[in-house]
Amino acid sequence: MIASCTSFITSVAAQTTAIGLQPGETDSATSAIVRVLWLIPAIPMVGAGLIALLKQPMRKTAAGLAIGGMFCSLLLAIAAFAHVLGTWGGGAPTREIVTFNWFSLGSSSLQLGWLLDPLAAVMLVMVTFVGLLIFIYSTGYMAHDENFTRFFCFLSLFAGGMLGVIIANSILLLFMCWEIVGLTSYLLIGFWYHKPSAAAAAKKAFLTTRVGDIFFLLGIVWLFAQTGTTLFYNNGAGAIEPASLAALLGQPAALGLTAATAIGLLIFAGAAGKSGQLPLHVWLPDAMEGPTPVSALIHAATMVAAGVYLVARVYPLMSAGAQAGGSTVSLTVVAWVGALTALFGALVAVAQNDIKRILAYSTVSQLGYMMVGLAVGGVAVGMFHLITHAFFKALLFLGAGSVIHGCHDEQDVRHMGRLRHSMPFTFWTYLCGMLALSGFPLFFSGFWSKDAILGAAHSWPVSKGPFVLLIIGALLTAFYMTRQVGYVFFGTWRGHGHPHESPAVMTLPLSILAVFAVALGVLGTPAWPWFASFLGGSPLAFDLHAFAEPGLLPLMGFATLLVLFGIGLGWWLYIRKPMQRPTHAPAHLHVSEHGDEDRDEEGHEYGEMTDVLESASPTVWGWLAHRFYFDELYEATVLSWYAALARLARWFDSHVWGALVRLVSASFRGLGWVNRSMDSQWIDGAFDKACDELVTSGGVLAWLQAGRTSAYLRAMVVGLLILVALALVVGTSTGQVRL
Amino acid sequence: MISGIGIVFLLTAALTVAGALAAALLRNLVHCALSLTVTFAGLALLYLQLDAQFAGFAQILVYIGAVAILVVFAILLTRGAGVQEYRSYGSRWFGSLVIAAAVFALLTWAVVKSLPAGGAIAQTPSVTVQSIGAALMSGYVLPLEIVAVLLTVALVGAVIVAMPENKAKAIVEKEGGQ
Amino acid sequence: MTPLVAFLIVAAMVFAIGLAIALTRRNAILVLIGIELMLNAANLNLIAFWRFGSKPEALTGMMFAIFSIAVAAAEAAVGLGLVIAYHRHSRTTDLEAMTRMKG
Amino acid sequence: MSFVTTLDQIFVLLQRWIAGFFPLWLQPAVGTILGVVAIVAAFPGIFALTTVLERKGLGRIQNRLGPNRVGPLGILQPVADGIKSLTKEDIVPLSADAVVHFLAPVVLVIAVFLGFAVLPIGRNMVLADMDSGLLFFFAIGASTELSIFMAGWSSRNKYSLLGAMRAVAQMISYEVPLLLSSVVVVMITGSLSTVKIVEAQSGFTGVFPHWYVFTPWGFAGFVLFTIAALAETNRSPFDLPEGESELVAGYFTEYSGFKFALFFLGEYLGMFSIAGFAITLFLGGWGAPLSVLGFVPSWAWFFVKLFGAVVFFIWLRGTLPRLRQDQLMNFAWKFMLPMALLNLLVAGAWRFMGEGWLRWVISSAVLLLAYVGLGRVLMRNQHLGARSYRYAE
Repeated sequence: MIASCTSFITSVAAQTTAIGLQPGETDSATSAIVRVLWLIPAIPMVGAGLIALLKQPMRKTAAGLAIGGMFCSLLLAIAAFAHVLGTWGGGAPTREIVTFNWFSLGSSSLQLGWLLDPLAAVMLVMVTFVGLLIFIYSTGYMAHDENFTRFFCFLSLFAGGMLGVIIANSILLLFMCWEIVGLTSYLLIGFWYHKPSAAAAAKKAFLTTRVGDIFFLLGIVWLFAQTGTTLFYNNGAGAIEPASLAALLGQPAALGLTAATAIGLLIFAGAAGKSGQLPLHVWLPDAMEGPTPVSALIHAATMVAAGVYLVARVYPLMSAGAQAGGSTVSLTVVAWVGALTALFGALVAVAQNDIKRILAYSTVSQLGYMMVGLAVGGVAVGMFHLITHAFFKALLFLGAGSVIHGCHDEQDVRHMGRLRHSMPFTFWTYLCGMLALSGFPLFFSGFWSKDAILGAAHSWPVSKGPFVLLIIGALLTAFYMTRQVGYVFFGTWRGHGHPHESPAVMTLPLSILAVFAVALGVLGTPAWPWFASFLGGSPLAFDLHAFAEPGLLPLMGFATLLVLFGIGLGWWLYIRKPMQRPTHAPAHLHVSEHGDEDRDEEGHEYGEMTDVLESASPTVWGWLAHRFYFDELYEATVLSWYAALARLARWFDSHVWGALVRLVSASFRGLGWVNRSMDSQWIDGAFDKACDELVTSGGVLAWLQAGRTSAYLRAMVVGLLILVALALVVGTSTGQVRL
Repeated sequence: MISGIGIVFLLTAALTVAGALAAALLRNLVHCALSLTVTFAGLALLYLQLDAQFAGFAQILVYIGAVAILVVFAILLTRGAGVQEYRSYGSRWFGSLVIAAAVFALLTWAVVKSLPAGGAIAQTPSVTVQSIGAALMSGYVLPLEIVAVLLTVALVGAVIVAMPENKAKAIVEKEGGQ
Repeated sequence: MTPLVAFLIVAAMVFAIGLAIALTRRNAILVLIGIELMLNAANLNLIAFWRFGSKPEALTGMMFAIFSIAVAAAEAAVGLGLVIAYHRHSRTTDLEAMTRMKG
Repeated sequence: MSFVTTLDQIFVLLQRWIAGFFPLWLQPAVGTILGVVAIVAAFPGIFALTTVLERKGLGRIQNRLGPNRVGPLGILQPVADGIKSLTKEDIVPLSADAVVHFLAPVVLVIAVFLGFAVLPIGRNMVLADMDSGLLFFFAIGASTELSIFMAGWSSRNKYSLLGAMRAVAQMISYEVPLLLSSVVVVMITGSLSTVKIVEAQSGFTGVFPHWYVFTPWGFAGFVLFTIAALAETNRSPFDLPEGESELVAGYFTEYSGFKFALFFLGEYLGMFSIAGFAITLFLGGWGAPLSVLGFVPSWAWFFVKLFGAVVFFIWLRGTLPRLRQDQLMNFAWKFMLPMALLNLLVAGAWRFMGEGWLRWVISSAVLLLAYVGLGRVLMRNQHLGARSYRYAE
């Protein structure tokens, strides 16, 4: 404790002597773009504030503000990106920071700040770009919602928070923006709060992420207590720079972990909560209750990536103390959790029927991939998959949205089909996304990013377990995506009315995203590892011999085979023979008379067509379809325990304390009686009266509880008096108090 | 034992204490409030003697100008103006007096024991209003903000509390409805 | 110049009287008055210590007093508001009668 | 020492000369006492003049002659009034709270007189140049409310009590904009000392003075300050507290004879002091209105301005009808307060926008827009026109 205090004080002193820069006057090293970097999150936030002031019917203004602000941020982000590109090639990642005093209490001052490095630059461009596209898409998708303006207000606020998370150079600032993001996610999931399911989902998301955030906060506080700074990088005085990392490694924490490991794990818990890792994934699928653009923006592209980004940001902390070729405890944990999540998500996704839920679970699984990539292959691997995934998953979600839009808000894949004719544009773009996600060889970004992860996992020294899990996950991914496409775009039309293609404002973003989903791959091929060397700041060279290195090509081939097998299996099961609407209608339903209006929200109207696998083995299917009964598990364990605890507390309160109170009151009543009998000799009406009051009030409750303020006051003062007198006397006698 | 007490000080101190005593002993509430203002004024004068001009005037402005008026209003609104407060010189009353006396004794004992009579006198500090303002805006800005928030909250809260229930409820519901 | 002790003793007197008011009087408003008096005594102490302190230019005590004046104002406002509300609710400002929290 | 400066400093020299007769250690005290005597002598004199001026002026406005019997043109009317009020019987109601009833006017007059201590009447002519003089003035002004309450409450008369309540409520409400509108000046000057404030306005560009009233925020502040001052002094149109038609004479209904005269005096002195502060804050204090008029002694300028202000007040009284209580409060809280706050912002912006015409345009535009907007909002459902009586029909 003392040590931490002293280290805190010294580091604070160091900070105050170090650059305490106002944003205005930074040192010459930081360039103009870095100094105005704060504008990138500020603009959308201000936009959100302005939109909040607008009236409901002012839709155009709202959309204009949101998109305009996002566009400005995009331009700034591109400028920042270009700036980083310009400084590339030093052999190490260039990092420019701006630090300013938030406030100072006495001598100590709390410093916040932002930074620009390749990692942040890439994320900035990705988030602003995808965000912009999704904003544009939303204008079409939400066109008929009467809370249009509110929607865009929340979206802008979210974008601001997310960008803040990206550029934050202080873990505290990051946490603030993190919470803004969480809040907006809550607001947007519950955007249609009149739907009870949506409201419940919003609550669930908020609370589940809270669980992670508490650990995160603990980590922050611990880190601050240990290093005395919340800044990541601060010219050597930062929290995750070698100096303080060494100190952290020196600090032993509980059960043989170093402080670094413990803090890393705490922070990872926060990340896991935000980006739906096992066991905190439960909120993510339910979050699909929100409007589809929200699912695309928040729960596929950006917010869930925030957790991954956080891990990448504190990577030095995570990997602190790793020997060459070795791993650290925290990284191992990350790897295993990620791998399990990846497999879990893929398994569950197989058995879902809601088009968005399938994508949601695929997101969960992909996030697992990213975590594994970070843990086993370093920042570049994980981040690369994050970027590519952001694009093609956004594409998939927007495509799904377009499908839902086209099928009159039908979300159940069993009630779709043959859409490739009615919505060809959506079909082709969706196909791009699907192939990218399932990692179709060579031409799709997903292939390269996922292959990098697999390769890294394969050569991971600690264990081959994650690799195996990921391999199975990859197979399943290809399979369930094919299954979904088969359900949605092939077979026969099993839905209502006539599906129609979506307006251009929705399809345009789709095409753009599709292009990126395909093209981004070239940035991360082993032969030309642009992304990795950009993040690493190392010079870039093109050589095909990279393929020749042992074990790479076989692995690629293996992965390719897996993918092809998965796709083939899916094709065999779901596309080969077109699926028909089941002819047998259950007794309680009559096909002909039922219109749209009287179907329950699941959309059951026909006898549910049983999935091929379901008929194959119902039990397994049941497990998958019920997501391994995770929700039920929590229902049975955490919640019920909590309720039991509450009941126990209530019982204790009413019986034990109540009994005590009654006891006291009885004793005081006796006392009062004694008093009275004594007073009856003396003629002291006031005292008598006091005793009367005492008795009566004692009858109601304990005399202490009589609620006579003056009595309380008197008792308080007497107690205080005695204490102070004691303190003075004892203190003076022992010389601790010098009077 | 204590040397060098100015006559002005004695007068103001007497005024202050007398006012306080009157507030304690008078039976008419309004008289109590008025004598309280005398105490406040006396304290302000003491501040002035301590070269704390700003604090002194702030004291007058806040206490005499606002708090005293508020108290008087409260007395009138609670029909307390004319009534002679019932008082029983009962055991509790004496007990309270004893307690207060004990507190006073303790404090005085500590003071007299701890401080050398006729303490070292610092030269008149050169504290201008500018310096106070600068301090408020630089070193003490966070407390200032917090106090500002506190005052706002207290203002709104007092209004809501003192408002007739149904009205307050209506307003709260209207706000909550948004 | 009057020594510090004198100021402190005056402050002690005011504090004790305020305490006596808060303890003996039964009218809630008067109790509030007593509390105000105690606060004022504390302020007097603060300013006296500031004046006689080693370096008055630091303004610490003065600031403390000013802030506590502000807080006292807020406290008075809320307290009196409560008294008025309670009086409206149950026609009394007698602390002895204010024994129920239930409305 | 030139003649002009001598004339300008005549009173200061006089004070020094008289004080010169006393031993050195007494001189400061004597100087102060002389200043006090001067003030106590001068302003009641002005008060006497003002009463006759007001009565005659109001008479003219109301198309009658006003006092014209005592002395030539009724000039000696105040003397007669004084004698009358001194010789009249001093009635104290039986049930009244005698002590408080007596203290009230005394406290009022003392408080009001204290206010003049920090008023710079001329160059080097201020009784106490305090570092926080403005704050002092407002603190004193705050304590006059108490005396009014004492008067109203102690008379045990419902009219008095109502009047006092009205007065206190009104004074508290208008004290806020009064303070805020003068804070603007403090912000720009960077000092609470009245002398410094006047000196800050003593410059000239060309022949025109640097009075604060000639800046956008200054003008707004001046208007706000004047309105609030009218309300603070319970002058018409804010004279509800003593609205004869409603509550006889408000809080001094039960006062007669000398005490009544004291209240009367206190009211007018309050008006003088607050007008003096309006002059000090916005109208350049004792500064000459044109640089070429610099030869006129400073105190003369001050009194000329004061006279102008008083005439203005009288004119208003003769012209404007009385407000209703709700109108009064709405005006204070919904118009004056926001405008004053906005004015603070504008002044701050002005301080940091640097020289140039731009800041003039911006600040004027902001204030004008706010004025129009607030006015419209307040007037939205105020159907002006023939007044409708809810109960008496």
